[in-house]
Amino acid sequence: MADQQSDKHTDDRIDLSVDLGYGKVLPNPLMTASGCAANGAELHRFFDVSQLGAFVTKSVMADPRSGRGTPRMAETPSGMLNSIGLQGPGIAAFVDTDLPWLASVGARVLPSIAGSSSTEFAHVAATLRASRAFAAVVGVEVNISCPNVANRGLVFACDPGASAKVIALVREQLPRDVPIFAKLSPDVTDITSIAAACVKAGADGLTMINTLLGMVIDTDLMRPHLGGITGGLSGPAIRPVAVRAIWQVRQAMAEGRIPVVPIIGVGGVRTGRDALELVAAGASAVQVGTATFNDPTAPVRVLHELTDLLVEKGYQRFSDVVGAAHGSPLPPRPVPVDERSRA
Amino acid sequence: MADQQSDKHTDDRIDLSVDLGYGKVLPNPLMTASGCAANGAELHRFFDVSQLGAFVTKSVMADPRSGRGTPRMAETPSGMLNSIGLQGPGIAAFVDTDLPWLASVGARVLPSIAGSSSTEFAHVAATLRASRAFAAVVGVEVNISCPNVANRGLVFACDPGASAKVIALVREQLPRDVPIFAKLSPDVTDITSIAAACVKAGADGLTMINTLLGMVIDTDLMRPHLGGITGGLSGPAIRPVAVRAIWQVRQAMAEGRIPVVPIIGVGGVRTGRDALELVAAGASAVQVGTATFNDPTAPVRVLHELTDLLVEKGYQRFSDVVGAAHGSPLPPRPVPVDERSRA
Amino acid sequence: MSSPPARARVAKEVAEVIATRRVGAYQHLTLVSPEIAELARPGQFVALAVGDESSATLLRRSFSIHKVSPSGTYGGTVEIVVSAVGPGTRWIVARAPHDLVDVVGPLGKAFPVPTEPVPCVLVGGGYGSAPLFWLASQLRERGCHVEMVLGAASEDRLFGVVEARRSCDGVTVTTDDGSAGHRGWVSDVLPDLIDRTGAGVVYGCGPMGMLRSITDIAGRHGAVAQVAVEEAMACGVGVCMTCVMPVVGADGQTRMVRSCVEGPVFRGDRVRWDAFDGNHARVPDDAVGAPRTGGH
Amino acid sequence: MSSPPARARVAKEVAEVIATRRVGAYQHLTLVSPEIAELARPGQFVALAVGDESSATLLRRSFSIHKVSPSGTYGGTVEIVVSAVGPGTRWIVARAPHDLVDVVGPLGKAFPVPTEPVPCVLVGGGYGSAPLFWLASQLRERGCHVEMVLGAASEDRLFGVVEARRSCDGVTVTTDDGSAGHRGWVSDVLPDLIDRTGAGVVYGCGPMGMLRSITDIAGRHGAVAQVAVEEAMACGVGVCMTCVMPVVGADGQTRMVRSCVEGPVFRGDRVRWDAFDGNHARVPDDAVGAPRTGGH
Ligand SMILES: Cc1cc2nc3c(=O)[nH]c(=O)nc-3n(C[C@H](O)[C@H](O)[C@H](O)COP(=O)(O)OP(=O)(O)OC[C@H]3O[C@@H](n4cnc5c(N)ncnc54)[C@H](O)[C@@H]3O)c2cc1C
Ligand SMILES: Cc1cc2nc3c(=O)[nH]c(=O)nc-3n(C[C@H](O)[C@H](O)[C@H](O)COP(=O)(O)OP(=O)(O)OC[C@H]3O[C@@H](n4cnc5c(N)ncnc54)[C@H](O)[C@@H]3O)c2cc1C
Ligand SMILES: Cc1cc2nc3c(=O)[nH]c(=O)nc-3n(C[C@H](O)[C@H](O)[C@H](O)COP(=O)(O)O)c2cc1C
Ligand SMILES: Cc1cc2nc3c(=O)[nH]c(=O)nc-3n(C[C@H](O)[C@H](O)[C@H](O)COP(=O)(O)O)c2cc1C
Ligand code: FES
Ligand code: FES
Repeated sequence: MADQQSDKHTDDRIDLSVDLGYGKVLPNPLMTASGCAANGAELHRFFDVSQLGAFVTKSVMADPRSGRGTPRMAETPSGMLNSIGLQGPGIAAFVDTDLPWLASVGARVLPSIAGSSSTEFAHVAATLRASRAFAAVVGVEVNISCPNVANRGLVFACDPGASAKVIALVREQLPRDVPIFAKLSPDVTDITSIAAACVKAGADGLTMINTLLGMVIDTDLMRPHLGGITGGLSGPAIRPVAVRAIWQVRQAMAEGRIPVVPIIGVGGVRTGRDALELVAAGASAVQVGTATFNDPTAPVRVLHELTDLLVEKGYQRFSDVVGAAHGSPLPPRPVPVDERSRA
Repeated sequence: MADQQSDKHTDDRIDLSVDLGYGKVLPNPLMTASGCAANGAELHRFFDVSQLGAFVTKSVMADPRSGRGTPRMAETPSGMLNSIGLQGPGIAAFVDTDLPWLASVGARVLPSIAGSSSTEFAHVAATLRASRAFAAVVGVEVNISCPNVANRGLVFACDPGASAKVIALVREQLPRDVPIFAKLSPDVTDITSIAAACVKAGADGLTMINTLLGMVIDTDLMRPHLGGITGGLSGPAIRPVAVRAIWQVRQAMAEGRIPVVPIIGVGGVRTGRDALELVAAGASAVQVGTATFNDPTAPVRVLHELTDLLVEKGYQRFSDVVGAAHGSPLPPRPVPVDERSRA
Repeated sequence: MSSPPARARVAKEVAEVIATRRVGAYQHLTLVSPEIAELARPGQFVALAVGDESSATLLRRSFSIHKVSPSGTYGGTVEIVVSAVGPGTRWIVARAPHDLVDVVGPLGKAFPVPTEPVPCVLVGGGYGSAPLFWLASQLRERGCHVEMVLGAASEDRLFGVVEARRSCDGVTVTTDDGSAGHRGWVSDVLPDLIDRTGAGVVYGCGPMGMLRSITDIAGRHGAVAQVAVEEAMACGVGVCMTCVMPVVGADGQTRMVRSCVEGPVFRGDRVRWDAFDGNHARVPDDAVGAPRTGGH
Repeated sequence: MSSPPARARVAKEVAEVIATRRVGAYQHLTLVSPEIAELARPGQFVALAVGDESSATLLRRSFSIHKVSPSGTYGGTVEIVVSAVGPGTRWIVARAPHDLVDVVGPLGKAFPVPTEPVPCVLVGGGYGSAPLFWLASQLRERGCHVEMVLGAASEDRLFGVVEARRSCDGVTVTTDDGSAGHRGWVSDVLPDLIDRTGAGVVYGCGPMGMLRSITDIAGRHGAVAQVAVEEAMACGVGVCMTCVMPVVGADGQTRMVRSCVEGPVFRGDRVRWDAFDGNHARVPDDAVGAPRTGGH
């Protein structure tokens, strides 16, 4: 599906295509961010969601979940906190309704999956694979920035071992030619060690970053503002942290400390210039999250702004800009054995 | 000195005094943040620096340091990045010139000290103690959020062992009745474990938080904007992270996981309401950093705004507001043996 | 969230403010917004961006549509009534004529209108009355007898008393301090009014506490309550899941539903008022997917 | 940083914009700012806050003081000339008369004025000429012969040609594209001018590259260069250490000094131009406290 569509929604001034690996080529690098775009129908009222490189859905778990009580959000300077608590319909409803709808409008889908245990992740991945609309899936994002019940609610992404276990189990459940992306949390001492653990466990790429843990006090009521007490900080406020995380991991790849895989950048992107920052730091694709709440057309607007900016700068291929701020190019990406054998 | 002054610059509507321990009582909880107020003379043109609860100086190391090349700053949404590289005159010049000047205008001083090794920290502390103006010192802030040359430049505050070693050595160099505050970095997986290590090693209090590691790409030049590549993110953008860090550590104290010590809150405070957020989360004092660049009178303005807000809410003692958002009060702070013996 | 909603049309427009005037404690703004004016129905709302591109305020602010004029000298207009309570609303009320604001709408579900010409009572608390005059006209066009109750803390916080007299068959005013109309709450006068008019539907818009009591009273007096709620909304368009409330569905099960797309108008008896405590709403234990002990 | 500087007076004022007009590519603003007008001297600058309390733009923007009128109908005024290059300056040029802006100043050190009446050449690049007319008047009051060179990319980016003719003994104009005056750079005309006038001091304000070449030329032709630099400044008042440049002190040692308090005017031959590369400045290896190999 991705291949059939890769000539649509590109720009004749520049080659915007993005190779996620295993022949999954996206027509352009722009994506929604998980949890900031629901599952497509709402934004499709503002723009054709198939115009995006890929549509990333809200993280889905095994069963339906109510999420947390309210208030679930607090506005902060140039950002916001959320504590949704992964509300969702459960994977069965997702594959029955949401995924087929996205397929029906021609979207390339990067479903985001979550779990409270590594076996829940595996179950969700297996159910996804069995979906009749699985052909629309260009990759799977594994949201390991969620609490691990087996480890006192410590998020998987804070621990290399727990992260690796989830990734390895999910990798087993999905066909080899469907790339999986580990979505990392910035709330760690060394993000490169988590990135390395994920890639070694079978992640074909990395998505960075999830929200930062934050908190707002309601000074009228003198108690935590959010029903869930702490929440995830997102929006332009955190962009410098996202750029740094992408830069560090890309640097570690250049130094051979992490195998070279594509990075999907996310965090604080509001304009084409912001997206370019993440790309120049090393991201092969860019997701727009919180900015969508300010402007429901943001993901496509950012795509157009980024395209214009690159054309203005004289680039002919988007791929030439990826990691450009590092100066030196990355070592060539080794072609995996099973990919070579298919050629 | 602190005691003599504690009745000055208070407010007759409310008791704003703050007890840092060992009889060091400040007339109010407002402070400058290290590195955001130089060493006093510059801000003294805008307001009398002795009006503040304490004046926190720029982190000083053993020798004079040039700091990093430029650009050293980048503006970010509701914040900024800096990479100064701890430029400073060295501890000898500090005790000769800066500290006596602060003493001469009646300021209560919380010198911030730094080092590239634990022995450098100890040397700086020893030189400070020998200063003829040491009586103006109401406590010492130990900036462990700086790179440890012995450990590939990993910052001390990212490692509980390295942090504890610095704190223990500094503690030895200073008189027992001068409280020391460990200044923590938020760039860690679990800030409570670093806090616990510091308190166990002898820290009499904690300052939270230092800047977040961030980065900006100059999209015109397509290279990192800062001369130092990465920099520290500060300003209102990071306030939710500061509130969360303070909350978590205070919570750990309430649960008995960390001995009860005062917390100095810092991060993104621009108004009295912002300061109250940090206080309600658990801070006994508040520092104003980046907001000073927007408004050189910010530290005193915030003091007045906070005072008015508390009076309006009907508080009679500032100390009643500390940690108020937790609902339950903290367990009583055990009186250290040598303090009891002095009584 | 499970089944993609029907694709109702919605527009994003940069609207010129062509009029702004003080009305008691509120500011009444008229925006040139032809697409939204064309599409909107009473009970729906618009979401306005605050500040320009460099604003630190990222989230939109929501306002009930007070009135639309689908065509006019300037093209279609949309009117809103704003109470300045915080930085966002203060910015909005400070807009001068010819300033531009970024508007998304119409959002949410409109008030359902009865197919039969049943008597109706419309209850507005403070600026909550804003969307009701337009609703009143539509109801009367369908032959309904329409009475309105306007309540507020004090006279300056009442909105639209004159307009109410023009658009309804009867108007009752209450203020907490007695500065206008009956001294007291709308709930003091509502029971008699329902009984007297034989109202089949009570429409309400205002603070949550008032909506809850309208629901109780309507239920006890044999009427259906349709209430327009206000929950903090990050996106207003259904993508963020922040604006949820516990609401009982047609299947009898409670779910945390998005008030921006499945509301803001709900049947009052479907809302789980028992879960609310001030501006906090718990997830009821019997809600679909509610956290289990030891679970999430 | 080692020795606390003398306590020069500085004010923070909320200033009304009383006039704003387009001048070529620039905007010329007049602010009512009596305290700053009273204290300022040529070469000093002011720092303006951008946006209101809820602005995402935290840092002030710096502008040379073009002119002050210590008293007048409105009280003392301060004038600045602004080139809109980014969000901050765009916000400032968009201010209308009667809008308020928050101003801190006067900041930094002024141009040192010779005690003897020596001939001087003043060189301004683009809006860099803004502070020079005021300086020219002061120099002429002291009996100096004053010539000015104004250079820019094109005619619309020249500032103050008419004012220059009024306030100086001679004016030379250069533009890169030849749209006004000599086609070329100020460095093309400067050597002759120094020689012809026997200038003892060359004052410069403009882009760094220009200041460097002014310094070189002045040195070769026996004059002292006094240049006003522009470094990115977070605070403008000496507390953040972001605005540093490598400058040689009286003791012959290079230090990273704050251009906001020890500058913006420096003796050109004291600036370590060799350390600059575009907008980046390295710490020279021989600077006091420079990083050692294996060290910080
Ligand atoms: C469907 C709907 C219709 C509304 N209609 C009107 C109307 O017609 N007239 C009117 O004056 N107001 C109306 N409101 C309330 C209005 O949106 C809030 O008063 C406004 O968002 C407050 O923003 P602020 O920045 O001034 O206040 P702040 O308190 O500083 O806002 C902080 C954050 O909380 C949110 N918030 C605060 N109060 C409310 C609230 N009552 N409801 C929802 N979010 C809130 C804000 O959107 C913002 O994200 C409506 C709200 C909703 C959801
Ligand atoms: C002492 C001094 C005097 C100045 N005098 C004038 C003047 O008279 N007229 C005038 O038009 N401009 C002057 N400038 C430059 C002016 O301050 C910058 O153009 C302005 O800060 C750019 O802000 P921005 O938001 O529009 O641009 P952006 O590029 O978006 O600014 C981003 C950040 O970089 C900083 N920055 C960008 N360019 C410069 C620069 N050239 N110098 C310093 N900081 C910069 C900004 O302050 C801001 O923090 C002066 C600068 C200094 C330091
Ligand atoms: C309301 C909200 C809900 C989110 N839900 C999810 C989620 O379900 N899964 C996930 O991986 N990330 C989730 N995120 C994180 C975003 O996908 C993104 O990583 C983060 O917000 C940073 O990007 P931004 O600054 O562009 O929003 C959510 C963010 C927000 C604001
Ligand atoms: C320019 C700058 C320099 C700083 N230098 C130091 C320093 O020397 N020592 C230190 O402990 N913290 C330093 N900090 C961190 C601040 O003290 C403070 O912890 C941080 O900026 C968060 O507070 P804020 O958001 O109020 O600025 C510096 C911050 C800035 C912006
Ligand atoms: S406000 Fe975002 S889903 Fe309702
Ligand atoms: S700009 Fe802050 S020290 Fe110069």
